[in-house]
Amino acid sequence: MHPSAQAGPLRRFAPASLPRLLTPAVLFGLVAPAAFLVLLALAVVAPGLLTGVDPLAADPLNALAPPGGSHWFGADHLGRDVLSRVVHGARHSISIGVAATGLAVTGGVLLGLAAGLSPKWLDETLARAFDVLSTLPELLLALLVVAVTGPGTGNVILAIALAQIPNYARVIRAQTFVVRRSGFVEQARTFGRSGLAITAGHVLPNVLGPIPVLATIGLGTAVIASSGLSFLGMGPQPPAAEWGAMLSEARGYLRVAWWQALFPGIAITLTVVCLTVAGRRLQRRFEGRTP
Amino acid sequence: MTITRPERNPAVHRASPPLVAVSDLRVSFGATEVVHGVSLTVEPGECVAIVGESGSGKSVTARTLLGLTGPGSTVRAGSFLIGGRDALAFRPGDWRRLRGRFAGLVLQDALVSLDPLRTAGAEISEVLAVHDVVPRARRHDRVLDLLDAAGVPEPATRAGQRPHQLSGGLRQRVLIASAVAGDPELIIADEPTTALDVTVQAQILRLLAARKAAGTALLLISHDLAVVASIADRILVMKDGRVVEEGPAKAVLTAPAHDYTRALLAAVPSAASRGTRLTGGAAPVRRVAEPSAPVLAGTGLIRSYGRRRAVDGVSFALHAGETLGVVGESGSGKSTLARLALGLLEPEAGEVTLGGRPWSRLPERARRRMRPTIQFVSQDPYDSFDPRHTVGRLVAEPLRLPRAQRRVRVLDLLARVGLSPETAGRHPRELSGGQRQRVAIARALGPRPDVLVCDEPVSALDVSVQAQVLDLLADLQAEYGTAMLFISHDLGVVRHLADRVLVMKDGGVVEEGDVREVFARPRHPYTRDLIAAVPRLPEG
Amino acid sequence: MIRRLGTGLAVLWAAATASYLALLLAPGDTVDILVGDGPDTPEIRARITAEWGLDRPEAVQYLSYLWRLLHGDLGRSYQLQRGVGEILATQVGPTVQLTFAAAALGVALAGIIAVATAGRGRWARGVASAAELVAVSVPPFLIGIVLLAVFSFTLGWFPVSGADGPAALVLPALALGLPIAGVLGQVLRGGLERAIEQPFAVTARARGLTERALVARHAVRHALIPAVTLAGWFTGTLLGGAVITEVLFGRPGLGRVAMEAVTGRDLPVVMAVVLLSAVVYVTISTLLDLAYRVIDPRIGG
Amino acid sequence: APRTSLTWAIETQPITLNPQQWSQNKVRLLVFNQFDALLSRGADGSFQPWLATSWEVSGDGLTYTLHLRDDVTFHDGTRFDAAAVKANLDQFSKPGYNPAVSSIQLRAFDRAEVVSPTTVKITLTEPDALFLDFLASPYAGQVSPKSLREAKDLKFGGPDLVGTGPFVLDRYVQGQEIRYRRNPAYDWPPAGAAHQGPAHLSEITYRFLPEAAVRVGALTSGQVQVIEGVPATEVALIKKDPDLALRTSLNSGTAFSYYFNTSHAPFDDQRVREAFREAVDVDAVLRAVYQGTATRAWSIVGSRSPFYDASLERAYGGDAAKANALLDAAGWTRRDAEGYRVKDGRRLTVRTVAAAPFVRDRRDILAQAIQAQVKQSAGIDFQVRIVDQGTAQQAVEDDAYEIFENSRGDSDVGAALNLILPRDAAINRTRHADPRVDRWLAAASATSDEDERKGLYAKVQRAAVLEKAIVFPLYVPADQVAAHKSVQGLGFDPASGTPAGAYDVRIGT
Ligand SMILES: Nc1ncnc2c1ncn2[C@@H]1O[C@H](COP(=O)(O)OP(=O)(O)OP(=O)(O)O)[C@@H](O)[C@H]1O
Ligand SMILES: Nc1ncnc2c1ncn2[C@@H]1O[C@H](COP(=O)(O)OP(=O)(O)OP(=O)(O)O)[C@@H](O)[C@H]1O
Ligand SMILES: [Mg+2]
Ligand SMILES: [Mg+2]
Repeated sequence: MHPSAQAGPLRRFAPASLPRLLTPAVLFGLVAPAAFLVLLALAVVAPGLLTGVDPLAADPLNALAPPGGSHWFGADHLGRDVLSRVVHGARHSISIGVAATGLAVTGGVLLGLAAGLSPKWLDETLARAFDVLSTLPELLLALLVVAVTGPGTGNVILAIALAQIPNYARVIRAQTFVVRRSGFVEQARTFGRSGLAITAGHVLPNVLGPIPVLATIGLGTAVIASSGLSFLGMGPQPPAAEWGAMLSEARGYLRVAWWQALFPGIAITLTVVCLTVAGRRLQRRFEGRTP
Repeated sequence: MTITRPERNPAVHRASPPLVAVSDLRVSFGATEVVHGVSLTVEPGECVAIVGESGSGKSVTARTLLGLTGPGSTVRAGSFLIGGRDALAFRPGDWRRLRGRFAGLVLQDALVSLDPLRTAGAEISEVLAVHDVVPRARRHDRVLDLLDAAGVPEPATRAGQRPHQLSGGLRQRVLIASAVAGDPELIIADEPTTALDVTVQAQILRLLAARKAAGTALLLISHDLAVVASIADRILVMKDGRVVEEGPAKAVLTAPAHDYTRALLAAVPSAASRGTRLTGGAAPVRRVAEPSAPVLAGTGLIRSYGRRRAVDGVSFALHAGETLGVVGESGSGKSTLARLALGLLEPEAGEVTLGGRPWSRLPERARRRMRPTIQFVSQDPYDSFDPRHTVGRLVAEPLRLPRAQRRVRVLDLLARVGLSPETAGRHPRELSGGQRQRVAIARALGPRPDVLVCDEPVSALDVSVQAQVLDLLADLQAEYGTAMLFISHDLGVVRHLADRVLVMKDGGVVEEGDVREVFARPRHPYTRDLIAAVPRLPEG
Repeated sequence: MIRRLGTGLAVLWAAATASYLALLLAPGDTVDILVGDGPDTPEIRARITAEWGLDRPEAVQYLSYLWRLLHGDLGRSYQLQRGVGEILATQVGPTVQLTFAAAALGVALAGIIAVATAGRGRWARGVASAAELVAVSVPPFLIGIVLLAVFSFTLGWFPVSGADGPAALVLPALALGLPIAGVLGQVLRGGLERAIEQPFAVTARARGLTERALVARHAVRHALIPAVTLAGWFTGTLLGGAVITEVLFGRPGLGRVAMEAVTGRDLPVVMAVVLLSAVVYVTISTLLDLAYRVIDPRIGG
Repeated sequence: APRTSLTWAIETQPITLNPQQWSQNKVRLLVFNQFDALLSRGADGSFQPWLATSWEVSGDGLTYTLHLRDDVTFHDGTRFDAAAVKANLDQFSKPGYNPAVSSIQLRAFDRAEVVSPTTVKITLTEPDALFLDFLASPYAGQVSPKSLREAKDLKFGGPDLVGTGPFVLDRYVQGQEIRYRRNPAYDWPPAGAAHQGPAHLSEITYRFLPEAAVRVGALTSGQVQVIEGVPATEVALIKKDPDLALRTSLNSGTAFSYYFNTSHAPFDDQRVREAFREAVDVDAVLRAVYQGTATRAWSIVGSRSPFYDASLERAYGGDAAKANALLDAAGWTRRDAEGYRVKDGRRLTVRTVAAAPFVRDRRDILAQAIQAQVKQSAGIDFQVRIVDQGTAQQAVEDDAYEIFENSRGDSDVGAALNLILPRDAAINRTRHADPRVDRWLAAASATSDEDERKGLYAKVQRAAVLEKAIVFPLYVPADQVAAHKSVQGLGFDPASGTPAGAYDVRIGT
C-alpha cells in the first residue's frame, strides 16, 4: 500500500485540520449545494414539514402584502403565501424535471443504443431522425407538442422529454461506437461470448457511464425549460403553485410587488446551480475513474 | 551501421564555462518530491545522456533546466547555473529569452508536441520570430533550410503540412528542426526515438550526432541504454529521482558499478540473452517441439481496409509448443494478421485453420465453441479490460467453470503470473503496467489455450518490467507447451524469445525462417536494413 | 457537399411533414380555429370550409401543401388575414437583429472572460466560473424580468420595449446573450486551459513564447473546436430564447409570431416557422461544419 | 395646420385593417381614423348623421333610404357616392369575404339600389332593428370601390385599401406599430365631433405593447404619450402622478358573466345555480383582483347600455349562508375529505374551459379568486382550465363544461343577446331554452321603437338573471386611457365605450 494512503484517514480525523476542510471551495462547491438539495428534496417529499400554510388559500384582502411577520416572503396578488407556494412549487417543478429527464434518458438510451448497434443504414436513419428532432429549438418543439396536446403538466413533461431525447441519444450512440470497438469487447469475443452477452455484459454498462452526470445536469436544463413553458402559460394550470407559472403571474406586479417574482426566481436559480454543481462533481469522480 | 563518435575537443571544453551546472536539484509537485538532489553538468559540445526507468524523474529534470517544470511545482537547488547565469534569480522574461535561443527542447511525446492545428513551417518560424533570429522576409527560406538540414525530404511541401499529414519520424524531425532553429548551444532531447521504428530511430540518432559534430551540446534522455550507447559521452543513470551512477559512457555500459545499472543492462533482450532468464535465475527447460501438424496455419491471407491492403497474401504455420515471431515496421500489417488469426476479422481470400480444422471459414456461432483454444494478449492491456470490472472478475470471464471452482482457479492463475491473491479485488487502474500485462496473460491462460496470440505484449513496458514479462511467457510456455504467435517491432525481443520469425513489410512476408538463421544471414535487403538499424550496446 | 445538401433537404421535408402530422393530430379542427370566438353557425362553418378547401381529403391537403411549398408559397395565416410569407418577411428583421446582437454579445463576453481568466489565479477563475454558472442557471425570462425591473422601471436607462433604436435592443440582447456567454465561457475557458497544458504548448513555451502569445497563437484555435460543436445548441437557444425574450419585452419578431400561432393553432404560420428554423439550423450547421474544417484541418483533410 | 405628432401604445394589434373584416373591439379605435361610417351614434345612443346626412325607414321596416354627403372624397381621390355605398354593401355577398357578417348582421339584407348619386335605397327581406346599428358600425366603414377591386391583399387591407377618414394609413409594421398621417382634405366629421376640418395631429403612431407593465413603463418614461388598457395594479400609481391623467369608460354590450350550462348536473338544478352566485362575495373578489377599479355587474346587459335594467341591482348574491342552505336542499349535503360537497358519491365540481387566446383582462385571476371563494364558503369545486382554442371548442362540442365565461362589446346589446340567449343562438352556451325570451328578443329585433325595445329587454334580463338564474354577471368591462396631461381631446366612442379615434386629439400647451 502506498504510504500516503495510510496517513490519509488519520489526518482526516485530526481536529487541527478541520478548519482546512471548510475552505470556500468546499463550502460553495459541496456543503451549501448539498444542504440546498436536501432542503429541496424535503420540499418535494414533505412540504408540510417546511410550511404549514396552504399554498392555495387565497386571502384577497391581504393581496400583495409585503414580506413580513405573517408572510415571510410576502403574499401574491390573491393574498396567497409566497413562501408556501415556493415550497410546494418544488414538487411541481422538480417532478416535472425528474419525469421529463427520466423519459428523455430512457428514450435516449434505447434509441442511441439501437443506433449504435444497428447496421449502417438504420444507424444513419436514426441519426438523421435525431437531427430532425434537434433542428427545432427545444422551446419551439415544446411549444409544438403543447400546441398538439394542450397545456398541462403531462404535456410539458412529454414536450421537454422529446426535445431532450436527441441529446442523450447522440451521446449514447457515440459512446456505443467507442465501446463497441474497444479492446475489451474484442477480447470478450475471443472468449467465445455471444453478441447478446457482450452487449448486456460489456457494452450497455459502459455506455451508461456518462448518464448520471448528463442526467443531473439535464435535470437542471429540464427545470429551466419547464419553467420557461410555464412562464408562457403552457405548464401546470392555475392555481397550482409552480415556479415558472408563479413568475409568469408575478410579471404584472413587478412594480408593486417585487417579492412575488424574486423568491420563485431564486428557487429556480438555486436549484439549477446546485444540480449543475452536483453534476460536475459526479463528472469529476467519473472521469477520475476512467483513463 | 554504427555511428562513429567524433573526438571531443578539449580546448573548447576548457575555455568556456559549463552550459549547465546544477547541484542538488530537488523538484516537488505539491507535497511530493519527485527529484531528490540531482547534480548535473553539461559542457559545451558534450553529449550527456540520462537513462532510467519510467517515472525516475528524467523528464522533470530536463524540463526544469528550462524553467518548464509545470504548474504546482517547486524547484530548489544548491546551485543552478545556466550558461553561467544564476537561474534561481530568473524572472519569467529571463527564462523566455533563454528558451529556444540558448537551449532547444525536443519533448517526449513527439507525436503530440506539435500544435495539430498549425503547419510545420509555422511552428519552426515561431522560434525565428520570437527571438528575431532572421528578419521576417527571410524566415521562410530559413525554415526550408532547417527542414532540409533535419533530413526532411521535400521541405517546401512539408512546411505547409500539418502534423496529422506527417509520419512519426517526420514529426520528430520537424521538432528537432524547431529546436535548433534558434541556433542554440544546447539541445535537450527527451526520448526522441521512443515511438519510432528502428530504421527511423537510426536516422534520428544520426541527425543528432550531426548536430553534435557541429559543436552543439546534447542532453539526451532515454530509457534505452542501447540508444544512448552510440552517441553519449557521459551517462547518468537515474532511479527514483536520484542519480545512482554517473560516468563516461563506455565505463558505465561495460563496467557498471551499481547493481541497478547491471540489472538494467542484463534485462535487455538480444541474441545473447536467448535461452536465458533476463531477470536472472535458472532458465526454464523447454520441451522441444515434436514435428507435427501446425496448430494454427494461414494460407494466402488477404485483408484490406478500403483500398489499402493491410495483409497481402500472407501464409504462416505455427506448430505446437513453438513461438513464431512476427516483426516489421509500423503499419506493415502485423496486428491485422493477429486479428485474422484470432478470427476477429474475416480474410478476403485465403484461409486460417486451427488445430487442422477450418477456422476462418466457420460462422461465428460455430467458432465460439473453439475460441477457448486460441487466446489473445494485446499491446494495451488497459484497453482490453472492462474498466468497471475487478481483476478477479476479468480473469474469471473466459472460464467456463462452476462458481465455486472459478474463484480457486482465478487465484491459482494469478499466483502463476506472480500476482498476490489480494490483486483480485483491485481494479486495473490501480495496477502498474507490468502488473496489468500479467493480469492479461493470466486471463489468456485461463481456458488452457493451445495457441496464444501476443500482439506487442511488452512494447509499452520498461526494460526491467519487459524482462519480467518475457521471462514469465517463456516459463509458461515451457510449462504448458502453448504455441505462441508473438508480434513485436523489437527485433531484440523476437530474437530472444522466438523459434522462427516472419518479417513483414507492406502487408507481405519478405522473409521467414529460423530466428538465428534469419538474424545471422538475412537474405532480403529489407531485413538487412532492419537488423543494421538496431542500436547495440558495446560488448562488455 | 451534394450529400450535405441532400441531407439538409431531407431534414427540411421531415420537419415539414412532422409538424404537419403533429398539428393534424391536435384536438379540434381547423374550422374551429377559423371561427374563433366569433359567431358560429353551421352556415358560417360551411362557407369557411369551402373557402379554405378543408373538405378535401387530408392526403390531398398535405400534398397540395408540399406542392405550394415547393413553389415558395407558404400559404395563408388562419388568424392574421395575410399570407404567411409576408408575415414572416416583416418579422424576420427584428428577430435577426435581436439574435445577432445577443450572439455577438454572448460571444464577446465569453471570449473576453475566458481569455482574461484562463490559467489565472484561483480567485479570478472562481469568480468567473461562479458568474458563468449563475448565467447558465437562471432562466432567460428571469434575467429579462430583473433587467427590466432594474434598468428600465427603476433606473430608466433603457426603454421598456419596442424595436426601434439600439437602446431598445440592449436589455433583450443581454437577457438572451447572458446564458450563451455563460455556457460559451465555460467551454472556451475549459478549452483554453486544456490547450495550454498540452505537450505542444510546453514545446511552444520552450521556444520562448510568452503566455499571451501562447494563448493567441495556439490555444484559441483549440478552444474554438469544442465551442463550434455547440453550434446546434447555440442556434436552438437563440431561436427558442427569442420566443420568450420577444414576448417578455414586447418586441416584434418571429418568436412572438410563433408563440401566438402556436396558442392560436395557426397551422400555416406554425409550419412556416418550423420550416424556417429548420432552414436556419441546417444552414448554420453546414456553415459551422465548414468553419470546423478550417479551424481543425484534421477533419476530412 | 401645425405639425404635431403623438405616439400611443395599445394592447392589441389588429389582425386586419379592412373595416369590413373587423372583429376586435380592442382595435376599434383604429378603424375610424382611416374610415368613416354612414351613421354615427350620440352619447345617448341615438343615431346621428355622418357620411349620410339623413335617412328614412319605411313603415314596414323593410326599406332604408340614405341621403349622402356630396363633398366627400376617398384618399385615392375618387368620389364618395351612392354607387360606392352599394359597392361596399354588395362586397359582403361575395363568397368567402366575410361569412360571419353576411349571415348575422346582413342576414336580412336583400339589395341596394342607386337612386341618385347622393341617394341610395336599401331593401331588407325582414324588419331588423339592428340594421341602423350596422350602418354605424366599423363594417359600414366606407372603402373606395376602386381599392376594393385593386387592393393587393383585400382581406387584410393596408395602405392600398383606402377610406375617407381623417387620417391616411402610412405604414403598418406587424408586431411593432401602425402610423397614420393627417388627411388635409378632411371636412366631414360625425355629428358629435368636437371640431370641424382636418384632424389636429399631423401624425399619429400606435405602438403595439401587449405587456401591461411594459405599456405603463413606456408611458411613465415618456416613450409614448398615451396608453390604453391600464392594469388595475397600476391605476393608483398613475393617479398619483401629477403629469398623467387617467380616463375610464364602461363598454357597451354585455357584462362579463359566467353562463351556467343547464343541460346537465349540477347546474340543471336552479338551486345550485343560485347557490354558486350566493357563494361569491363579488365585491370583495373584484376589489382584490381589480383593486377597486372594476364596476360590478348585476345584469347580463352592461350598465352603460340604454337597455340596462337597474332594478336587478342588489337583488341577489353574496349570501354564503343562503348558498349552503340551497345546496343542502338540493341534496349536496355530504362533504369529502377535502371539504368539497358530495352527492351520490360525486363531488360538486363545476368546470370552466377558456381558450387562452381570448382570456384577457385578468379574467384568469378573477376565476382563481372565485375558485378560492366558492371552495371556502360553500364547498364547491370550481375547476379553471385555460386551454388552446381547439380543446376549448372540443369541450363545448362534448358538453364537457359547466360554466362558460364571456362578454361581448356589441354597440347595440340586442345583437349580443340575440347571439347568446335564444334556443338556437350561435353562442348559446347555457343550453337553456325559454320560449318567452325567444319571443321577446324577436319582437325587440323587429321594432325600432327604443322604448318598446327597452321594455322587452328588461323582461329578458329579469328572466335570465332572476327567474332562471342562468347567468352570473360579474363586472362591466371598461376601458382606460392614461395620457400625459398635455394630450387633450381623448375620448371614448359613444357607441361602444372603447377609446375613440384620434380625430379630436391634440397636444395642448
Ligand atoms: N506535472 C506533474 N505533476 C505531478 N507529478 C508529476 C508531474 N510530472 C511528473 N510527475 C511525477 O514525477 C515523477 C517523474 O516523472 P518523469 O516524467 O520525470 O519521469 P520519466 O523518468 O521521464 O519517465 P518516463 O520514462 O515514463 O518518461 C513521476 O512519478 C511522475 O508521476
Ligand atoms: N480499422 C482500420 N481501418 C482502416 N485501416 C486500418 C485499420 N486497422 C489497420 N489499418 C491499416 O492497415 C495497415 C496495417 O495495420 P496494422 O495495424 O496491421 O499494422 P501493424 O503492423 O500492427 O502496425 P503497428 O506496429 O503500428 O501496430 C496500416 O496501414 C493501418 O493504417
Ligand atoms: Mg519522461
Ligand atoms: Mg499493431
